[in-house]
Amino acid sequence: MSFSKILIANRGEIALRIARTCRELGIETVAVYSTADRDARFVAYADEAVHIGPAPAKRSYRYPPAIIEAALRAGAEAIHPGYGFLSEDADFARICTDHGLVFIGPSPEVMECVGDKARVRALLAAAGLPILPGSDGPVATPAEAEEVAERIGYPVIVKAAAGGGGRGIEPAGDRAELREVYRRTTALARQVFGNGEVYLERLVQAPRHVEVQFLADTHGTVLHLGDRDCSLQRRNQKLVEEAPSPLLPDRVRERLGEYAVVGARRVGYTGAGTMEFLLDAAGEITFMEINARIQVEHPVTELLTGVDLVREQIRVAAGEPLGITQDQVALTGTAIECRVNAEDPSAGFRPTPGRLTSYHPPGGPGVRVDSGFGQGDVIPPDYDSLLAKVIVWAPTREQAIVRADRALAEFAVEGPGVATTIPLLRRLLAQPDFVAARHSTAFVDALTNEFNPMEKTSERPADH
Amino acid sequence: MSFSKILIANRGEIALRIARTCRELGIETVAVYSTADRDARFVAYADEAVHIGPAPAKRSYRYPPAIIEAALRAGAEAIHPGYGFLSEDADFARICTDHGLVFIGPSPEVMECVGDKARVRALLAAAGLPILPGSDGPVATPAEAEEVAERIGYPVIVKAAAGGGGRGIEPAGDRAELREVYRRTTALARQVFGNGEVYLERLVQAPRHVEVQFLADTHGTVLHLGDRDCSLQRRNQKLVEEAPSPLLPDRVRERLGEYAVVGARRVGYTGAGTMEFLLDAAGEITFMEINARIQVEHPVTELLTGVDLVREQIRVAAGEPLGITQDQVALTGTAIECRVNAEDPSAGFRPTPGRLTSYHPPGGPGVRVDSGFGQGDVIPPDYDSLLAKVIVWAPTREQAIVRADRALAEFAVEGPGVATTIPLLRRLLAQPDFVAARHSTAFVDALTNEFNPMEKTSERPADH
Amino acid sequence: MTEHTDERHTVLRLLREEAGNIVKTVPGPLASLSLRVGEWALDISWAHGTAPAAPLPPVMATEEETEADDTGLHEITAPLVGTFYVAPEPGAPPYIQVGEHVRAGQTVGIVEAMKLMNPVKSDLAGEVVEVVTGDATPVEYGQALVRIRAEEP
Amino acid sequence: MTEHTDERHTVLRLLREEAGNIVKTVPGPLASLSLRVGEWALDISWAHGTAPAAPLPPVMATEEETEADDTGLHEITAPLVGTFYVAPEPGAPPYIQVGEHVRAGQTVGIVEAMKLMNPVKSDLAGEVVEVVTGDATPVEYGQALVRIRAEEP
Repeated sequence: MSFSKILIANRGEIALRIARTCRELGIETVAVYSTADRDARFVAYADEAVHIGPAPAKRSYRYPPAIIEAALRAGAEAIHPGYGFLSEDADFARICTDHGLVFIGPSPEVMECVGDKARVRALLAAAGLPILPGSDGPVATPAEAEEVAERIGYPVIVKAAAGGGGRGIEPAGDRAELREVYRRTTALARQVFGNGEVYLERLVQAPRHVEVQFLADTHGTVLHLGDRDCSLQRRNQKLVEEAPSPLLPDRVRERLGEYAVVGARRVGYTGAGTMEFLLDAAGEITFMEINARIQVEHPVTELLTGVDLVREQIRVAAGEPLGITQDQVALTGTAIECRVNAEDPSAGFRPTPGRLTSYHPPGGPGVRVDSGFGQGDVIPPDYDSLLAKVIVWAPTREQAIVRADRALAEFAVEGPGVATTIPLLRRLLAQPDFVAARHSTAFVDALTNEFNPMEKTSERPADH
Repeated sequence: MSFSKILIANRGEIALRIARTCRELGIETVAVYSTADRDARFVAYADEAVHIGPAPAKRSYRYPPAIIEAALRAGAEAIHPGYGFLSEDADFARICTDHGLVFIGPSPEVMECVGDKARVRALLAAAGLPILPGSDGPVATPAEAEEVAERIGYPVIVKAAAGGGGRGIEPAGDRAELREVYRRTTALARQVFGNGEVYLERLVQAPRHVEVQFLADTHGTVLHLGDRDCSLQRRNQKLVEEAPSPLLPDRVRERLGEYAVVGARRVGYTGAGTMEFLLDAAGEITFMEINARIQVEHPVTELLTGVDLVREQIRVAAGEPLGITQDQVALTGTAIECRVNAEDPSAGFRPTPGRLTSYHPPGGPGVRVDSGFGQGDVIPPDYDSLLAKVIVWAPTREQAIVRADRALAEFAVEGPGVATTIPLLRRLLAQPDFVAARHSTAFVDALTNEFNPMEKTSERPADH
Repeated sequence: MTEHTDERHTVLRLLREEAGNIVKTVPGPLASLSLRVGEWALDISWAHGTAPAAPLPPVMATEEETEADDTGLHEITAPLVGTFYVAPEPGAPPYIQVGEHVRAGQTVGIVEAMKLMNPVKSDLAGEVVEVVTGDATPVEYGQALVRIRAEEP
Repeated sequence: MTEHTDERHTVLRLLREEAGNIVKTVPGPLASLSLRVGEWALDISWAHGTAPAAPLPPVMATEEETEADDTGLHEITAPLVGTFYVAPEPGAPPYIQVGEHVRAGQTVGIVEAMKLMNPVKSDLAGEVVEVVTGDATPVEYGQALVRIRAEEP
């Protein structure tokens, strides 16, 4: 069984990227759009499009009834949620099933399991994955939190069980601070995620963010597609991602792959997923969380492996076996993704929506561009500020870095009031610490003189 | 020794493509341009630019004094000729050397040798490469031509020894026709190539065009980078190229690679070159010629191998050893290049120069675009009509074909009076004979109702 | 680029039309006129310092006509994606009839989405001119359902 | 760069067309009209304070103005890339002097390229106004070398 029509419940570059694979698979696409995206390219690209609501996402892209109705009337058989919005909403996945629509992602049960960070942490610890010292599951009271903190030692980090994208996580240096942080995080978690549960872990100072891409089908095949390093972050928002993670010893790399497969099996995962790890200064790796969605940075894995991850997601959702085996997964060269956001780094990364009077993407050897925009398009102020992803491949990391810089230098984006992160990205690529791969997740914040890397920034959209 | 500044003696997409690699290598670039290309992107892209002459190529891009002067005053150490123009002009290469400039390509002697088709044919026959029955070297008189034709049997093909790009080659079915063809070809050869020598070969009906990319450095290393199939041609002008050549038995593929290495060594080749073969209906391969330049279709090899051919050309010219060894050359998946020309297939492929009011190149997984144009640019009427090369990669040929079609469908090019070959290319990709790889070099002409595939078309630029 | 040009066209047309309107509305013959919208400006001065109040050329007239279609008319649109029903249940009389008067807040139909019936209310008082969308028709967000002529206050 | 040129064309065309529209649209004979879009401006004033019925081609006018500074002046440019010399050899008197009269076909200098001396000849008769490029200076194709005021025929 395969699909003949898929509704894409997302917008911008990822909606377009999903539609591209659908077109190659001969599957019709249905776009859904808010009033703000009326003229967007992903809308024109789809075979059909349904206007589902006004600009605010909670009344359009995050509003299940509108999307389900659109899918039913268009006769779509499946819904691809992309990243963000409803992509990790188990209830939405259930609603899809209730209406005879295939949700392209893991089962609602698995989504709930991996969505509860405290629970999946305990589960995978039991499965033999290394985790940081911390609470066994959620901590119910400030007193319990302090108790745990005394046991594992300060500084600790308080995390919302239902949190994500770097939101609802905050460090605490001592008992007094912990009481305050516990209160704040619990409140935020209740407010933002509708679930106040938090858990504690020992804080790792300036870790590296390493993640493993994995695929699992409904026939028992689970395989990993290598690791990615996403340590170049600003306030937990990824700016640059690369694969493979530089300076990672082969034995560690292999171990990470095994952990991903073991973990995916343990939770009964199907589809494409990512397992996040922290790598501390001593080279110790610990499991962080599982992301049950296609990620913004998935193209670096695609360039390294030649595997179309969205294609495999769709195959798996259609009940087909994966198109590849583990020994067919070859990792060659280095791939780097640079996120070009319509933001002004010189003004606190304020989003700069507006019309693109000039847009000329880079090209030539080893360059891939994923974008939802073109010349004359308007970047609406209502959503995240991702303008384009410039992804490059080269035989070596050194060449990949110069190629990324070459591509960014070629990228011509202009518009009244529109600023981009291109200059910042080029500056980052030129940093000796990055070139030598000595950078940690604290690097960018230190560079941009923001000394609180763990600080949550409620004005920023959650990362994907 | 490496270069710090290179002059690029070409225009359009190849000038830009060469400049991209130079930028990645940290080498400064000098562009030269005619009045017609004053506002071209390759000019703006270079670190320096020199206005060398008026629109006509013979007074600008084909005019050695202007280019040498530009190189000397800019302090360039080397000249990259790209393809076409002066790229296969041994005299120009000599002039470069005389002025202390490194010509990025083989030595003048080698260029002269491979430029004389009759001579290199005899040379490589002696080296054990299979060639078609024909004359031993040039035929001096109509009588000698008829003598040879009687021996090898009709139909025969008459070729200008100094010919290239499908020009100065014409078939003859019988004695009477041969006399006429001999006269015509000799005259054309004298007029166009300044050398009236012609030679004879047996005509192969509807062959496939297969070529092998090879690299040779000045330290004795010679290696091949697999084959390309360029059988989709219109009147000897390539439209679509792919790698590897489909349906080629492995043993034949290996043999082709060996021939390329043997041949390159035999003529003392250095740099990047291509060896062309004909594959007849019976699967027999015969050597045709050596092209001593980077070719338009080189990106398909780059996508298949991950090797930057321009980078290697520059390394070799700088006296460095090749950056790779034969066993490091891995050929994965399938790559297809589609040449998007500003031509109107419905009007006899008349070039359609003009301003591009809209230009939005394709993107996403597995798509590379090499172009010298963008929105607002003007395609001048003075040169070949190549607008952009859309090159795709996919794990299988089947996927590569749908991806190429997907990419072409995304490619938005508009301008008053501007037509492109995009619709034709999509039609070709959909042909069952192409999908099944049953097509020969006669396929397109048959399709476009042109029943004389060998007919020379003097209004068309020579192919590269 | 094209959108950009369009934008310029619109602003320029605005200036032009406005100039025309001013000549029409401002009493007395004009000697000169100066219009400025941010970086956009139009300055005109008349020969013999006289601008006769003349009828506006067809170009603008047509534009006014096209807008004239729904002068005084108000559209009630679909609040969400779903199926539009004119009556509470099959066979029941429709919520409203053409020509009928509706109060602000009065239900004029329902849009059903995922088995949920969402009443569509008129946001002003007036007379029903047209029920644009038929019964049991799938509608998108913002799609016109009912046209109402607003009451003169 | 190219968009820039394109941009210029677009805006100028826009202004020209708009001027035409205004003349047709705004009632009464115009004495002058001034249109401004950011840094782009178009100013027209009519003789006898009367705008003709048909739209003017102001862009042409503007372009002529920009070229006006070298009205009557003719430029002799470099026929190829090379080095410009004002005299046949070092120390020798220059081919021409400012103020001097030259015949059509008279040599005014040489451009040396690859050791070849290419004489640069004046293509018309006139008076030498300026030798723009200094002796032994590298020149590009089309670069101005000498300015001549053409003789009145």
